[in-house]
Amino acid sequence: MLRFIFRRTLQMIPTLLAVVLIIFVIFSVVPGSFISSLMAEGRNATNADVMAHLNAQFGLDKPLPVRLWDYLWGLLHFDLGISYRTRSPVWDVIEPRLWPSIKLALAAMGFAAVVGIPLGFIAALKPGSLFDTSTMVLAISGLSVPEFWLGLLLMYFFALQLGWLPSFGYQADSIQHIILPAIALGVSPMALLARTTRAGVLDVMNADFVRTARAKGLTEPRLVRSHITRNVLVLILTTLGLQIGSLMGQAIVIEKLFSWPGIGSLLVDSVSVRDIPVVQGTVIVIVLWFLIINMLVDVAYAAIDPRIKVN
Amino acid sequence: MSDILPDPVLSVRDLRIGLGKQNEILHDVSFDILPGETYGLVGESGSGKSITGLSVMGLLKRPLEVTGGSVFFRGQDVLKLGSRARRRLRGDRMAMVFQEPMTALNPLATIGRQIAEMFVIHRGMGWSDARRKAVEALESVRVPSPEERVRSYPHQLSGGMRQRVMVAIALACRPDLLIADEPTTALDVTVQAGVLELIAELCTAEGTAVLLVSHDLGVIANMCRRVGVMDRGRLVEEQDTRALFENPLHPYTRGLLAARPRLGSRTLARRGRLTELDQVVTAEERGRDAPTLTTPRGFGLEASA
Amino acid sequence: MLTRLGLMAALALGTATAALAQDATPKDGGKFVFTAPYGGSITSLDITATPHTQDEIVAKAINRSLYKWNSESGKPELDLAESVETSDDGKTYTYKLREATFHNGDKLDADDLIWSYNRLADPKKALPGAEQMLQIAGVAEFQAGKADHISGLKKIDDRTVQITLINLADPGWNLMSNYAPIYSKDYPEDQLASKPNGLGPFKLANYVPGSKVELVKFDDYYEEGKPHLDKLDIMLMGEAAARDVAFRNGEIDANVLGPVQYEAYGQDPALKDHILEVAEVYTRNIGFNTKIEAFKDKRVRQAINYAINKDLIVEKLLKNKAYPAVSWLPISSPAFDKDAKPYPYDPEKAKELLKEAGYETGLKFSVTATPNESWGVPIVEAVIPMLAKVGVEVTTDPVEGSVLSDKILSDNFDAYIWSNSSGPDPLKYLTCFYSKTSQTACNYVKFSNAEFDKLIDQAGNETDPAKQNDLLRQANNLLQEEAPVWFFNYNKAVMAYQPWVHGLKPNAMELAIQDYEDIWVDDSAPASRK
Amino acid sequence: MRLRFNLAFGLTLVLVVVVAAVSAAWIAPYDPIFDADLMNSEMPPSWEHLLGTDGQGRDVLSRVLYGARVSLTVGLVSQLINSLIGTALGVSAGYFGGWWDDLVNGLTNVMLAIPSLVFALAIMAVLGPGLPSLLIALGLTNWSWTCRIARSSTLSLKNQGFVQAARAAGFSDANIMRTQILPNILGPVLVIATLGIGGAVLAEAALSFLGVGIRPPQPSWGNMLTDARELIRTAPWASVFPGLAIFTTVLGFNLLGDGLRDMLDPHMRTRRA
Repeated sequence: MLRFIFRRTLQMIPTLLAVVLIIFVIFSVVPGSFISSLMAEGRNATNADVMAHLNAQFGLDKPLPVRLWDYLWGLLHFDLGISYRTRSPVWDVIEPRLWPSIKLALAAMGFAAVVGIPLGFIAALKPGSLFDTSTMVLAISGLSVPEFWLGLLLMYFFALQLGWLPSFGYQADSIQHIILPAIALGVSPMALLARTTRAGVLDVMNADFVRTARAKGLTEPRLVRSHITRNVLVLILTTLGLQIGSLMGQAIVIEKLFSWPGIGSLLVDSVSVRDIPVVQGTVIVIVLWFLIINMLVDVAYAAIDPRIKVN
Repeated sequence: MSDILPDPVLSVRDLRIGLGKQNEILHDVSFDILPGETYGLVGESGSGKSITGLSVMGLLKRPLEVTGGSVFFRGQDVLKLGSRARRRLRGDRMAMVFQEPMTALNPLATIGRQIAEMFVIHRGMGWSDARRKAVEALESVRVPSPEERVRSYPHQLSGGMRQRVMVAIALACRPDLLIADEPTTALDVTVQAGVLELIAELCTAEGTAVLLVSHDLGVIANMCRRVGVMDRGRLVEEQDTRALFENPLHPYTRGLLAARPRLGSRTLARRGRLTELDQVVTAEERGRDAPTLTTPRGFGLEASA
Repeated sequence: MLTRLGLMAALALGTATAALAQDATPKDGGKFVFTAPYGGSITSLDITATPHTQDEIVAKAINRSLYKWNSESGKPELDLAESVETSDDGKTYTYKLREATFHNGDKLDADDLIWSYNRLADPKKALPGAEQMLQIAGVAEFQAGKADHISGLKKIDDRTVQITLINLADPGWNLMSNYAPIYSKDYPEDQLASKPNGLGPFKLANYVPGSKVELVKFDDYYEEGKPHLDKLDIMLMGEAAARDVAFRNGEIDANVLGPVQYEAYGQDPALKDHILEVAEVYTRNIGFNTKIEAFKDKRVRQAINYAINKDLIVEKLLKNKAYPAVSWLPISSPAFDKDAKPYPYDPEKAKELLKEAGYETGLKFSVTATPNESWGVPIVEAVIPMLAKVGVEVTTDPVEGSVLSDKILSDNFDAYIWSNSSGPDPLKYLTCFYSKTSQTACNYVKFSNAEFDKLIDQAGNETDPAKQNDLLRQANNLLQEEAPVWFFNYNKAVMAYQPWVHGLKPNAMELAIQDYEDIWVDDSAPASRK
Repeated sequence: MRLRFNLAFGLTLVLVVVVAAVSAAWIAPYDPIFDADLMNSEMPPSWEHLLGTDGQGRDVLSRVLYGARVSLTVGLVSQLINSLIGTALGVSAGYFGGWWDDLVNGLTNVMLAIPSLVFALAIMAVLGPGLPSLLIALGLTNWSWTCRIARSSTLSLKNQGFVQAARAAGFSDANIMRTQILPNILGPVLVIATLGIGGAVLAEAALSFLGVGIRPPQPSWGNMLTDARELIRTAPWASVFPGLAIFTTVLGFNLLGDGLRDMLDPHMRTRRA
């Protein structure tokens, strides 16, 4: 198992390298610069000398290949560079955003799983029923709403009209604050999970071994518990993993809307002021999260499914 | 006649199965199986023999449903039982072995657990006791080194081994009736005989009646004492095995026998299903609403040997 | 028209339209939850490292500068100095510093000031605040590397410091800047961004990057009896719709309003009595790049000013959260001409002018614009059909803020729409249209007019404020006539606040910059604010 | 039952949107850009303006109709690009194998790892807002699933009799890929593309929210929604209708894609029968 994890970790390196390269190239041709963003408000004209000094300080006067080399060399030493904007190490900028982001991703996924999986399960137990049809129409609808629109509606309804929940913000120890953004972010994975679960349960329910289990005289609860659940889990694990893995990147819009101090909003802010080292850093974090989650999913597969060998 | 015969274990009376209420696909099927008897149901694929077996077990899946008739098991009409009582019978008093050993076992559970489950459900044993019984059950179906095998997963076993495991599960609680639905069809020829012998031997030893569903006349001839021939949802003929082979009464049966491959091309017979009977028997001959042609049970058990 | 003139007169005094009830004596204690509305995060807690208003909102609570902006009088006044003496030539100022304590317990002394200003001007550090140091003698040499410190800063004794300037302008305008605060020389520099140490009324308690800054009262703050508040939370919220919900929900105590909310709050009886308005010193405009042939012609530039119904745009899109612009200088500017009238909406006149200039048809240009609702793409969208009616085809070039300034500074645009500082110091901001001012400084449209230059030269050498203002007024009117830009509006900043909040000031420089030490909450505040 | 419903309902919704987009110029009562009457901005729905007017005084109905063009163009073209890239890479990788396969696989993994919204945001930052940029940004960032499916299908098809036979008969590789393999993977690719169209329409809205979408004043549902989000209390119609339009369209394509999948997947079909 450890060897598997080690190997998978090594396999991440080329992917990460490619990501770094792509982002580096894209943002080396992007119009606008951090220096120009200093003046974006149109209020404080910045001294030309200051700008030149800044350029030199960030090494922006060096040719592109040199900058790339410097960056990669730094990465090799786990150094993400210095943020243009805050002039502190990129990691110091990213680190405080990490936990809120993970929390939001997990909360959204928790919501998606707790609602989506049972919905899909129940729908599949009576395929074609009213419940099934309405659940599935609801699921497809959930996949069809623009996220920020949904977030805004939730905000107006639950925070303002009903006054049940705070509308924005982050509180380290507050569950209330995470509810609305988690729901807004979780609706689409919830819908996906409901559909995948339903399809998975139908698949398993129609499997021969379930007929065998019935022929053995199992009660329905025992049948579901000891034969269906695990097999369905195997089928939805991929969806589950892919969703958790990509949630950190998908959260951009919701994080911005709800003033959530996560990686996504940091990314958007950094793009808009052209704080390229932070952009690089956040993308690396987002991609790493995806890769690590996927590795964990594979490990989980190996743990659940004896047919899969990790080595 | 029934007064000189023992009470049947299973008595199917005018069983009708439909796709919903309208489309009847099984028409008034009736037959009896005596204790310890091996009864064969033969016919083309789609003739309704498998769903007959499933309906006895109560495993018909929507939209299939029983629309009429009765199924007496040990004198009791199981169709009138509640689902709870019916479930209690399943696995305990009547058991089933399916065609596809590759998929009939839960891929994520050890076979030991899957066998042990029978003792837990029906005998109320703890898991550790049940597991010990599972080793015995595996041993009885002649799976080598059963202590190790109980820890194996289905994918680690060959098809023949898996079917032996299925037999072990089915016979774990010593049922009164075993329904074997094409138990060897998916197996290699070389292991077919072994599995069939195993079923015959264990059932004879315990006095278990067997309903053997097969399209393979060879298997039927070797295993069964009495045979029912099904065609398009009807039981067209029922005779003792020897009588059937010697003197088929129904044109369809004659066609079936005629379509049987000649000696020496047995491998082909296994592959090619009996699907082109229309060329041998005309639709007219096969008839529509005729009653089952039947001869009374003969005595003596030589046919089952 | 009459009412508007009356309104303007009131505004010319530099006061707000909404009177704040300052009836009771301030009450100590409690908590105020403020918002920093210009984005979802701040750059740094070290204000010297950033030029953004968003950061200034936080820095105002933590730091103090030598001067401060008095929003009531509209002038800079001494803050960290008790007194100042000016030399006879008007270029040397001697300050007697106050007794003040930094958050870490250090006492303010002359060395702190000298160290802070040297640091700001240090070219190796490349700090935006260097801009504010340029007036001090010796900074140029220091920045060029010819000196290792600023020669114009001299310590007389621990509490006395002497600053020599290169010109006669009041140094208060530069040294009041919140971007040029006084730091403690003994405090480790690398801590400034995470654990700021200032002289301000509040000290940092907790910072959640991308979310909020929590501050607590600094007990040793130098002003007696201030601050009133025990706690100050600043929420970082860029999304206006979200701020609106939060304010109505009572989660934040003050909300800088956009046009839509300005209208809605004004109509809401529960909210309309607690709105603070001020004419800010920003002029929104569409600048015409004179590298485009047509824009070299004054008639074309005037025609565009005639062709756009700016009153309607201000009314409908900005919901009257702005004052239609006359010329460059804002209403509150001392050089603003109260008799000048803005370009009227006159499409016929515009057509005529365009015909004269030879652009009856075929004039086509794009406007580079950010998404800003008050001076961005939505305004251009409204302009497009209006200009289409006089035969001018306009397209949008939507960009982010950093790209807008980049394009303008690199002369890569036809026209832009922007919001630029135009006060409070009229000379400084009119100099932006001086022909020798470079495009990268602030003459973005490369305006060049000999007559205008002459007026600015004269004003620069004039020491009598009244005469100087008169010259600047003439320059400003000339600018209107020349129309180097489409004069759109002067911002009206609006802030809504909860009824229990007192002490907010109508700051014309930037309404979101408040003197936190004067804010207090009364007994009607909910429990969460006590 | 569900199969028919999905397919029929989805197809109906999509057709409605297509018709709206194609005939926008004829059925829209006003010009979506130039008929802006600021005097009558934020007017509620009336006979004159069936869906009301927006903050700029433009007819919401006309803009929703014209917006359908943009949204459909974005959805269809970007998915077409994605499908072409994904199919070309997937089929060639599966067919030729070797280093090319490794390379494509690696690239696919990279594309999967970078969230497409992040990638699209970066591309939009480079190209600037506008329809062409949007088509490129969304067209280059969402082909990994198509590629995976195409590759795995090709791998299994490659060893089947008819492909082997074609190879034995001396057909060229290109010919085999075109005539033998492509027709067999068109189904799944079509399903992914259909579902992807809905995703692209949503992505357009998200990018608009982040400030990089269609170049105003051209109407797109995303920027209509974004522009009107603050009017949600005072002029809800200005955001509700473009929101509904997005919802309807995406729902339509999702249902259609679902229906197509059920229809094309023989495994599912037999189970339902």
